[in-house]
Amino acid sequence: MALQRSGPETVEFDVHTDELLVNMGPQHPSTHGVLRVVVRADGEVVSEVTPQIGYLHRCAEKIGENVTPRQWIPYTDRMDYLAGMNMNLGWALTVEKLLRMELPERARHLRVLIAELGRIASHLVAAGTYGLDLGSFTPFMYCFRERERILDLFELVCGARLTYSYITIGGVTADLPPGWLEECEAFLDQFNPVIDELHAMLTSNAIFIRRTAKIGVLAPEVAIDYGCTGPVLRGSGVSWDLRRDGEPCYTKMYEGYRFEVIAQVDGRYPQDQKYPPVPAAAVLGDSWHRFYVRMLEVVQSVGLVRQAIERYRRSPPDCGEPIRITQKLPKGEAYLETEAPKGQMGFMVISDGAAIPWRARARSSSFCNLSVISELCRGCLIADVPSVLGSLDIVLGEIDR
Amino acid sequence: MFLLTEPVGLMHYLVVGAFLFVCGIVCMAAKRNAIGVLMGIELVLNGANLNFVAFGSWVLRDEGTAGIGLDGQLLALFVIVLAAAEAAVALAIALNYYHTHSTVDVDQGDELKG
Amino acid sequence: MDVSAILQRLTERFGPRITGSNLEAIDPWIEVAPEGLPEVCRHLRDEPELRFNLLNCITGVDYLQVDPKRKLEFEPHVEVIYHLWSLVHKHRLVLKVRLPRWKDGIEGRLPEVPSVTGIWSTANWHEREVYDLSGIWFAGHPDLRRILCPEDWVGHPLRKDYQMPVEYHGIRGR
Amino acid sequence: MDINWHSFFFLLVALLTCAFALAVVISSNIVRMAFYLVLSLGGVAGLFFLAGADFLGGLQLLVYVGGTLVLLAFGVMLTARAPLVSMKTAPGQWVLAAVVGGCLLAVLLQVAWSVGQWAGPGRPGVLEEEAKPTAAPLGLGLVGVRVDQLDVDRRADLTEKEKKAREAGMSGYLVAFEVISVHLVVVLIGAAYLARAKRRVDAPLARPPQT
Amino acid sequence: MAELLKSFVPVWLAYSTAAAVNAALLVVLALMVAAVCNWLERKVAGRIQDRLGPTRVGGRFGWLQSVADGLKLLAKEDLIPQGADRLLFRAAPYVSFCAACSLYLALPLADGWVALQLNSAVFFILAVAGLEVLGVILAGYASGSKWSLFGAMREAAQVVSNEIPLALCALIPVMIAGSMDLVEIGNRQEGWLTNWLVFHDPFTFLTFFVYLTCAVASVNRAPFDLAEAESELVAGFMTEYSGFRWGVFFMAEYASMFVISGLAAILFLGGWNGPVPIAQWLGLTRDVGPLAAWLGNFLGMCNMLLKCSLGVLVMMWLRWTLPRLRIDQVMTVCLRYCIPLAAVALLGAMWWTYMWPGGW
Repeated sequence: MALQRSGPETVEFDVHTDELLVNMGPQHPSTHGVLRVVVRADGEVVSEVTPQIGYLHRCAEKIGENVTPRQWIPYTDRMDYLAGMNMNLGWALTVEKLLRMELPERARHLRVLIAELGRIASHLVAAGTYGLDLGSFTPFMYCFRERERILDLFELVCGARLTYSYITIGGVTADLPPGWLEECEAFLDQFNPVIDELHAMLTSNAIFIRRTAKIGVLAPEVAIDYGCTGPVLRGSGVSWDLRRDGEPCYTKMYEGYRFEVIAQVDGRYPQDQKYPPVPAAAVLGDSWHRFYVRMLEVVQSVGLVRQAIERYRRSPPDCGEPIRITQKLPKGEAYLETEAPKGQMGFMVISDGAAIPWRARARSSSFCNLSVISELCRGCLIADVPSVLGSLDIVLGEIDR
Repeated sequence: MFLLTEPVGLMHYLVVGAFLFVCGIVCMAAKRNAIGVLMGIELVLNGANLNFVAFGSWVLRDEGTAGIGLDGQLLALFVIVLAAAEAAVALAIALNYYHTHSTVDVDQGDELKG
Repeated sequence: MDVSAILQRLTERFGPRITGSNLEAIDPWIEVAPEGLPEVCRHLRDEPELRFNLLNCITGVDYLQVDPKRKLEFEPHVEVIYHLWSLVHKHRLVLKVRLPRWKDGIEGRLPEVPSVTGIWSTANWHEREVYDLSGIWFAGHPDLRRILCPEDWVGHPLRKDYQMPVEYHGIRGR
Repeated sequence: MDINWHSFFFLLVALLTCAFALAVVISSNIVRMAFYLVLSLGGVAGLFFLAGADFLGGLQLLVYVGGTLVLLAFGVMLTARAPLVSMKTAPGQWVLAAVVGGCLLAVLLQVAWSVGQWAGPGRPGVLEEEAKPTAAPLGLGLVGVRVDQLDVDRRADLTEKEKKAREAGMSGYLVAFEVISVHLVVVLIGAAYLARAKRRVDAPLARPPQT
Repeated sequence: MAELLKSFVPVWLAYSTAAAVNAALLVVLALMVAAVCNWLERKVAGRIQDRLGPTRVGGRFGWLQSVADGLKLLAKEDLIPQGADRLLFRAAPYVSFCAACSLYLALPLADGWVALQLNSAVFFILAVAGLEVLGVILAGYASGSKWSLFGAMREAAQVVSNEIPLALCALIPVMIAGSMDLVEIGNRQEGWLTNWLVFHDPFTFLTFFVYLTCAVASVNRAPFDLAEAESELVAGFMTEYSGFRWGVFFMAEYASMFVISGLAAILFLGGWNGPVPIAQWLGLTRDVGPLAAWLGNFLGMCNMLLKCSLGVLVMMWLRWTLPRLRIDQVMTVCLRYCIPLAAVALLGAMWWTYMWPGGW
């Protein structure tokens, strides 16, 4: 029976072999956490992929209705545990939007500095684990060596390496320790050669290109339709970045910073002259492009951190003072989306005048990015499923909340 | 004629060859699984091969008596190569039989029955 | 194009089905009647000047005052909030749908809203989550089943009057 | 009473081969049959080595056990769904097969014993003698030059008819060799056509949303 | 050995113990190779990944690491899954290990230093290397889990289809040297570097690299290690194995990796003849005397071991830098690139030896 499908090319199944239901179960080396992907495969060819989530659901939103906003900050850390700082930033900005608070200039620059460092750390994990999914172990080691250095810097700032709860409503828990900025600059100076190593090892590696080019191709309209955001959306050529196009109270943080949105607009990436060119086999919107967008964003974040350090030094010493834990919230609603490393992370707080919010809602970027996988993996091979899953860069803590 | 002390003669090889041959026949006759029948054929072919090599072997006979010399091994070589080809075609047929009847049981292939 | 202009266009076109709005709130929102939701959403997405092609998030909020000490500002009801963005015109909109807590007053029957999966595919998972946690039935959803809680979970956790089950498969709840 | 090592190893390997051949017949689980068949044919390869045919032993291992039986293992894997793995044959058929097999075996053994020439013991000091390499003569035999039969030609008492037959047979197995290669190509194509697997065309792009 | 024992032990016991000891020596050689390779792999991986590798176990360089691994594997409980076919599940690793170990039967380490000087040694090694696949297929099928079935199917398809180009590439040095006996091929490449078959003519140079690719694929290493692709198939056909049985599979893999690179060393890189004929200069050749011949052979063995470990190092280096290929890409590499290249090289080498028989 010939399996007809919408595309002009048909896949001709002459030999009827019975379908195999394979569980890339919650416990699997390449599902980036507790995700069960039920793969209906016919031999090696995958006919249907359905992700099952909910294994890491800790009802953070129900708890949000029983604790004050500052007490909920540690819960936002555990959502996208690879970029805890960006999650805190999102929730803090949302509540500040409700309180209509204005932050001093130094606090703003400090937050940009910390958020961009968090983005670098998260993209390093994404690049490293993507190399692992395709079988090369060494890039993973290089990426994690660099990530360790960033975690050391964060440890100096707030004492924790993964669950920081550093950025709170009204500013940050404590200002930067003395000598921290010099150490941060030392890290940034030795960082760029590592990126070139990664490019040599992965981006322009013939086998890597053959394993990622033209696999999991996501058309821009389908990406928007499924609500994909962040590198997944920009990988499909849609030039949309909240740091430039977001809401005023978020884009105010990035005022005066020079950066471009990394997306292939009419065949060209903004600063692709220094980096390996796009290979011929790569089609816009495939796994390779998503990976390439993340690699360029890391370099851009390094630039942003340098600008933030220099502005932080020039700004007056006051870096904002966190609100009291039991401060009453004004009646009303506020919803704000910020550009987290994995995509747009939205937070919503509804309060009826009490100190404890009536409803705290978190909209996760990986939640939508993951929902597109059943669309991408139809008709690919078993070995491509981890390749596509790795390129979407999902974190289950964020999806299940 | 206790074998351990005497050098191996042609007759011993023929006994083993015959035993393999018979095992093959019984396997083909008794097995209900199509692939089982194929295995029977392999055994039969190997029994025949053994006899070819035995007759052609310079080890198994003292000088005088005539033997088929290297021809035995050449024929065995041809048998092995052809057995590979035959197994390929037989397996293809078995697979198609499996796909049409969704079973490998030879007894159920009786469409032509009156 | 700010929310008041959009509100004016919508009331002109849909009249009675736009049942209210609040432009002074931090995020100004427009309230839509449940039955008119699909047409409004399709219009919002396809209209060249509006082009709301990104549905950010669907949230279910349960307004029921369970704390006896606090006084009652609002009569108990359930709200579904849609956040829409347009990548083309870079403007934002919040839609609200107001529903009774239980369908025509009978305890246990979930309030109904027509599903928008046909318009934005991202609604598929969001609506399943709102159904799973807040207990709102989305009519016309391709396969509406629980997404975060286990299939055989009883009750909808984010409802204000939700009681944790005493035990679940031998695990003590309370 | 010194043991003749050659016959000791022959006995060991022969017993192994026959035991596993019998196991193939007896066991009902198709996967176990495949495993026993592998061991049995490995034993046959050992017998070839012992009979002085070392090239043929290697060939048996490479082509037969390494190729054909892997093919058979594939066949087993593709078709062995749960109920079909072990199919019992009716006891009646077993008895019938055993009787037929027994008579055939008796006839063959009787023939093996009866012919005087075959019954004699083999070459006594086979161990000490230098093993004659068989790869080169076999190869040349295939191409047509019968290196191993040069001394036969020089024998004086050849009759005229025999001499003419030898000239005719000089081409050795060259013709058979060519026929077999063509035959193999034909079989290859036939088998591939019969069991035509599915062809996968490039996965189509993700479909646009239903607007 | 047998004559020595014959004096004070009945004859048949003498011969059987001699045979047993020789067999044991062979297996010990295979195990030693597996142990050293295991330690080497960890050290090389460490160096490539900018870290130290094992340093604590047994002295500064952690050279007792493989012993520690062995003990750990022995201590681990090797369970048999409920759905598995018990007999085949137990037998599979040993089929694979015996095939890998019997490869050492025909591999010469120096001129004449070989367990069994087979006339068709190359043919024997290729044949037995093909048998390892059966162990893997049995393991994959007997474990009863879907992942191992995938792994076994992939491995079987890959290794069986890689035997063709491997045999074609091994055919060319055999054709040039005129014999399948490895000792003869090795001796033919005596003297300077230029006598090595790899520099014999441009076609053999090409064949060497095609051979390396197919060897890496047939031994299931580096970019072609589909069978136990941990990121897709959890652990391929070894998913259900743990403890000692898992160790046996790994020993089989390392042992066959060493032999395949040994074969490459002898066929193309002159086996036990060093780039510069030091043995001839120092007069350590056979005709000088038994001790000199022994020393010459010892030098030769060191050369051979160096080249084999060089081959093993290249395979490890590939493994820790390159990502993994997909199964259909591996098959295209083998069927669409390796076989035509090997065929062209065979024709070229034939034409070359016909035009200049004595070598250019």
